[in-house]
Amino acid sequence: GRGEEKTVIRFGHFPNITHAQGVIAHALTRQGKGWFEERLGPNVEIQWFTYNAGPSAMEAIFAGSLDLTYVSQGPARNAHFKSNGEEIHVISGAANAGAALVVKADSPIKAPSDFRGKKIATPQLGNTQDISCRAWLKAQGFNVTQTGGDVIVVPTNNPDQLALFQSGGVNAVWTVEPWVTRLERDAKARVFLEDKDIITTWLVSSAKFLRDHREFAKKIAAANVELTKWIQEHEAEAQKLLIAELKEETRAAFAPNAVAQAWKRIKFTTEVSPNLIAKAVQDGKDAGFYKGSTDTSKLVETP
Amino acid sequence: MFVTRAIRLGSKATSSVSEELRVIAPSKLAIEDVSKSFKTGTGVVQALDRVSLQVGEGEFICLVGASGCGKTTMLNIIAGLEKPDSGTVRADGKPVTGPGRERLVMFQEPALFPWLNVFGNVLFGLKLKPNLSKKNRHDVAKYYLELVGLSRFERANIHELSGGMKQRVSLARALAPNPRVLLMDEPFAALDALTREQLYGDIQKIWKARRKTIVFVTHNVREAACLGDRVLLFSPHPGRIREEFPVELPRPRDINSVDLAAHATQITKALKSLGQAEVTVAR
Amino acid sequence: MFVTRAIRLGSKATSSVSEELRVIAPSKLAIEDVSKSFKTGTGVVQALDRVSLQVGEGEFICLVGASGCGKTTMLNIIAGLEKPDSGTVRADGKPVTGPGRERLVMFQEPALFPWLNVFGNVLFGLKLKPNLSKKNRHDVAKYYLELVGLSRFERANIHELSGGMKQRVSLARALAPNPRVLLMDEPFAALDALTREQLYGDIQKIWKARRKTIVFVTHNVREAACLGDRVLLFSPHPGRIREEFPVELPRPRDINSVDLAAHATQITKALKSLGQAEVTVAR
Amino acid sequence: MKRFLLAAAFFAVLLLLWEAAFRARIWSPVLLPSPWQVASYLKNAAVDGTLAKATVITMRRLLAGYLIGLVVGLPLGLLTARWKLFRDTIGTMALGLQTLPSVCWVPLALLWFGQTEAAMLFVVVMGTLWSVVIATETGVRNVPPIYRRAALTMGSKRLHMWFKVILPAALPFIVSGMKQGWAFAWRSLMAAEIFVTILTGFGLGQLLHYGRELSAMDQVIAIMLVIVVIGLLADKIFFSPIETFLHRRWGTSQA
Amino acid sequence: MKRFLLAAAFFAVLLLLWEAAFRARIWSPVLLPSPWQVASYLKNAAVDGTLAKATVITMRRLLAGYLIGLVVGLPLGLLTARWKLFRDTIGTMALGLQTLPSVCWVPLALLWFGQTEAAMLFVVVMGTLWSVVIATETGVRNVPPIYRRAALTMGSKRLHMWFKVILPAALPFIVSGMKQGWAFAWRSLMAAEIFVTILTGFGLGQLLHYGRELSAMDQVIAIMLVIVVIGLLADKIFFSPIETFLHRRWGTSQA
Ligand SMILES: Nc1ncnc2c1ncn2[C@@H]1O[C@H](COP(=O)(O)OP(=O)(O)OP(=O)(O)O)[C@@H](O)[C@H]1O
Ligand SMILES: Nc1ncnc2c1ncn2[C@@H]1O[C@H](COP(=O)(O)OP(=O)(O)OP(=O)(O)O)[C@@H](O)[C@H]1O
Ligand SMILES: [Mg+2]
Ligand SMILES: [Mg+2]
Repeated sequence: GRGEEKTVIRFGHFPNITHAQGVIAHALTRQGKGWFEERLGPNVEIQWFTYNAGPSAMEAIFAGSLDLTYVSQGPARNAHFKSNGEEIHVISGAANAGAALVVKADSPIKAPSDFRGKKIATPQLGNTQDISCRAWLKAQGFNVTQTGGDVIVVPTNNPDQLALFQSGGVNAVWTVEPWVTRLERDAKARVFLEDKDIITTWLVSSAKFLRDHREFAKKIAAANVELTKWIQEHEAEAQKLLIAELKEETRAAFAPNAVAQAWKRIKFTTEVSPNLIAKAVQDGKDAGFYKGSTDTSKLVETP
Repeated sequence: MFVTRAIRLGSKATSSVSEELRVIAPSKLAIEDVSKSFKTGTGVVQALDRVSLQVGEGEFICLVGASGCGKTTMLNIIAGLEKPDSGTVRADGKPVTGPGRERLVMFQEPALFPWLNVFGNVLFGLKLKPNLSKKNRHDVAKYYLELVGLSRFERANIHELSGGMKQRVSLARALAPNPRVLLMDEPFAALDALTREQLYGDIQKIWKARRKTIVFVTHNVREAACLGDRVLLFSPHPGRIREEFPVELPRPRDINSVDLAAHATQITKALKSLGQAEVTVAR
Repeated sequence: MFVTRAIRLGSKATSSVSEELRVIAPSKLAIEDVSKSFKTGTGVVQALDRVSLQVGEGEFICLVGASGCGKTTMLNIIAGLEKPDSGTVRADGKPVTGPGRERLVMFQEPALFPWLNVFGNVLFGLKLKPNLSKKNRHDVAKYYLELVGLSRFERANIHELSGGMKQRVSLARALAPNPRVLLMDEPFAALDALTREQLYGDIQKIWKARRKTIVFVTHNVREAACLGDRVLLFSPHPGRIREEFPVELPRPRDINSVDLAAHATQITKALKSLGQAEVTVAR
Repeated sequence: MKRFLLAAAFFAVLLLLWEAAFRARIWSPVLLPSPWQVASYLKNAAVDGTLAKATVITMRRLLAGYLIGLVVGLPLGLLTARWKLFRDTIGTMALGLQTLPSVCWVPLALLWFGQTEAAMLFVVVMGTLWSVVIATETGVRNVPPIYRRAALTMGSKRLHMWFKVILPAALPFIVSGMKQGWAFAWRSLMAAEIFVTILTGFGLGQLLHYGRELSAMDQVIAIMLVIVVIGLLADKIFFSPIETFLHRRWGTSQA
Repeated sequence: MKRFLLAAAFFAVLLLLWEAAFRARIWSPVLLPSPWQVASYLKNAAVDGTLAKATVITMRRLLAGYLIGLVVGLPLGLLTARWKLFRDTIGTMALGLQTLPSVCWVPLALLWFGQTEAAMLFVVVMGTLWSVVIATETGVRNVPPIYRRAALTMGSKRLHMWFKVILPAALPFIVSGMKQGWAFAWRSLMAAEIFVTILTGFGLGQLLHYGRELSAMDQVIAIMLVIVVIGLLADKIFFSPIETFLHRRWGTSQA
């Protein structure tokens, strides 16, 4: 047939180091050697969309204008719950860890108990790091409410954390890469605690795509596994591609050693651990963020 | 018609002919039993109280009366700009339902459009007449601007005109589209005697040549006597037509003629006797 | 003063006394060699050309002239609302640098404030006078509203008034603050004969009792002769004072008196001889 | 009465269309919940007090920010209209700054005020102020000069002139500008509530934002409705009476 | 000339204060870069074409959205001013919807238009339209009735009346509304560029957003400056001449 028989697959990701697979695959597509394209055959075209944040990508999936996307765990899970497990599924893992709690290098905070009466910034109320932070504080025996308690958790947008951290408006920050590295480099922060047992990014697909193009979905999940492996094996090359692509997408320069520094804290993996999902959901429930259904049985659907 | 007293002046012969004509010719405007009141913060103002008036085709009617007695309201109702509370207004036998080109009003304030220059203002009404070429329109506009002595100010903005000049532009704008019925509200109030006198002549010429029907409000009794076939006296609170003076002098009339002065004196006297009661109330 | 011809009327005796007075009393207003031109889209209009004029304390001056000859411009310059291109204006010997309460203008258009009602408008100027209690102010405002026959419309909004009523409110507003110098631009143009006549009397009374200095623009020559100590004739293009007529009739003057009519006829004649040239140019 | 019925019918039809769109399942029910779902969210939120609390908090911020915007903006607008120097400086700044999205002010607000209500107010004020300045300036510059002249010869000067003549004469413009300023204030506040997180209370902006974060469109649409209704109420309670008064005084709006 | 110098001096002082604040190191240089850093970002971005491309893309969207807003909003405003039925329905909707933040329109835009330029335009139009409608309505309702009456008796009707009388008479208001609409359009577009992801082009909104996300304050401030300058240019090129013309015709603004 003619060109119009090409299947267009719309793929999303954020211009962020924790979405390295997406960024790198996008870079390769841009170079004409698309990672997914090569594995899906000649009749497939991939369009890449870069989202500013999870909810935008989820809206796009609901609106039917996006098929697959790399996305942080929180928005994907929320979207899944909200659609009663009917519209969005995780088809593969992408990255774990990468989050940390940092304090000033010269901070008197040495032990968890020193956080009493202090202010900790998290990126956003109810997001992954916010929930982790609250769960951790509770585990340390603190009483934390949404607007106060023994330790005050102040949700603060990532870009604004730096200013507040520097000016002493907050004493500590619980956030995710690349901001952990930024805080270390620009605001003399020291990592107090690294949050390693946490899902950061995964690859989700719309239910419709899974239904209509099961074969493609399968190949994509497999390709993602391969890509992740390739990234693990070619760190330097991957980082170079990442930096170039991020520059292309955000018009901002990334320092290579900053990327390298952040990279170390992220664990690129395609495994999706049910335990981690259950833990995240339970923490969220404990912190009072989930009210409706939290059935995770259909969340992961490996094609 | 609500007339308490009618005084006839001028030669008997002319009088009976025009009397005849008026009976034969159908009324161009027929106002019957029209009342109009306004609600304001302070109370109700009865601007017109059961006013009736017939105006024949080609007649020139002048309305005279105290300030605030309802003359402008009367014109607005004839024009269809305002609805009477009761009574009917007919033009050419058909009830007036709204304003239109057939009955053009020249308002008491100049009401010129500030977004157009002088020429644009005069052209405005002309553009609404079909069957006029662009050149024709421009010629007509220029003609009337010359008539009112403002050719030099064709391109001026409205706010650059003096009070009298604004009124003259307004006059040109009203005359240019050549309406069948013209309702004029003190069109010469802001003009000096000399300009007025020229315009008396011009208006009479235009009126005669085009057989216009004109209802003309003025405070100048002499002016009324000079221009009108009939002069109607309004009295205020409530606004009513109280007297009617046919003026049967030959045309064109000279504002300074002695005959005319006699008429004017008559009318003024009537006006005063009417007004006296008013004044005692007002003060 | 740029005067080509001066005609003296009235009794010699009165004439010389007022002549004397005028020399002794310092000029309240001294306009010297004032010129003013406006640039418009079409070209330059010379509104005033080297006009000079002395107005004594307590004098009543009337300005008469064709439409667009610069009368309003003259008042504006005296008021300090506009700067002359050249020449000087002094009031009480001091150069006029801007407008102020001392020289109140009653504009040609009513210029009432639509955000105030009738009473509020009259009160406006009064509120700017210090040393007046609230009660005093209200009494004064009420007095002047009654003077112009509008007590009933105290609470009315401006847009609810007829043309003449607006002008009367404007008059009340101008009189109420009792300014030393009053510059009036056709204050009676929209009023009927009867109302005018009453106001002629009132204005003269107020003027005399308070020794006001009044510069008064009008198109009505009779009105000028009735009110003015002097009547000045303006001619247009460029605006100049061409003639001056002292009117030395005893006061209070009756607008209908024969003496006054004679003066008016004189002035009209002069106006016409002036205007004739104009007209041929204009048409 | 007929007017009311017609308008009610119009909005009823809109509601029916919405329900029909939902039933037809053209779009994902997550993105387009049914009116009933939205109503039930509203009911629950009303019952548990979330809505009332958020509305009160937001309204407090909104009114404070808006009033500051007016109180600072009106005089600035007057100055700008009056003196060339101000027009060239503040006026120019206003023209440039009014197009800046609210988020631009967030870093500055945090730097200066930290995570406080003041920071939020700052963002709202910056979002409102410039438009009020510009509207006031435009209004003043469109005042027919005759009013000023008349007042001048009656001895009105400086402050009296501004407050008794220029301002009232420019009121129709200024009220129109205030209405737009109100919309600017709302939109800025919504941005501020999202970007400036503070602990003193959850407003409608946060509810809207978290609704979106959680893909809870019923919540998003419910909050949108609340915002719309507040906008209408503000008009009915505040702007409409002023406008009616002005129209009655000026004799306009008989069209 | 003196005017220009004074204004220049004012802005120079602002610049010096900024430099002084930078030198004093009150705030981290990451948060408050020096004017030179911003200038150098601007230079680089200008040289490598980023800036020009982003500006062109943003301006195209802005103009398209703004024009659609005007073209749709003006007639709607006229209808609203003229007929009670429209006032009760569309007018009421406009009052309610104008306060909604742009982000509310994003899901709807995606639903209806997918991830296309049209979706972005939709968000911009929704952010602009209602304010234009309201400004037009206010303008029309404030037209002194005498103009309409005069035109009526000269036979002006319907469309002629609207286009030759009501619209020009309301122009001072409408232009003021258009200026505010322009600001709304900018702010909506900035939001739209962040929230609506499409393939075609990278605008100033994205530059601003990513600059902020990456704490590249030099980029953020540089883009803010570009937005401010574009705002000023738009005024100089488009609004100012119209206003000057109106003032000359109407004889206003001699204050
Ligand atoms: N729109 C209105 N609202 C309220 N009252 C009005 C309105 N128009 C006119 N009036 C009142 O109706 C009466 C008659 O007004 P009208 O304008 O007809 O008088 P007029 O005879 O034209 O007076 P003038 O010679 O002063 O122009 C006045 O008392 C006036 O106050
Ligand atoms: N602001 C202005 N801009 C341009 N030209 C003006 C302005 N004001 C007045 N003029 C011109 O100056 C001349 C004199 O105007 P002015 O208003 O003084 O006349 P006037 O004697 O008061 O006439 P009228 O009796 O008609 O009121 C006119 O030709 C007018 O066009
Ligand atoms: Mg009248
Ligand atoms: Mg004049």
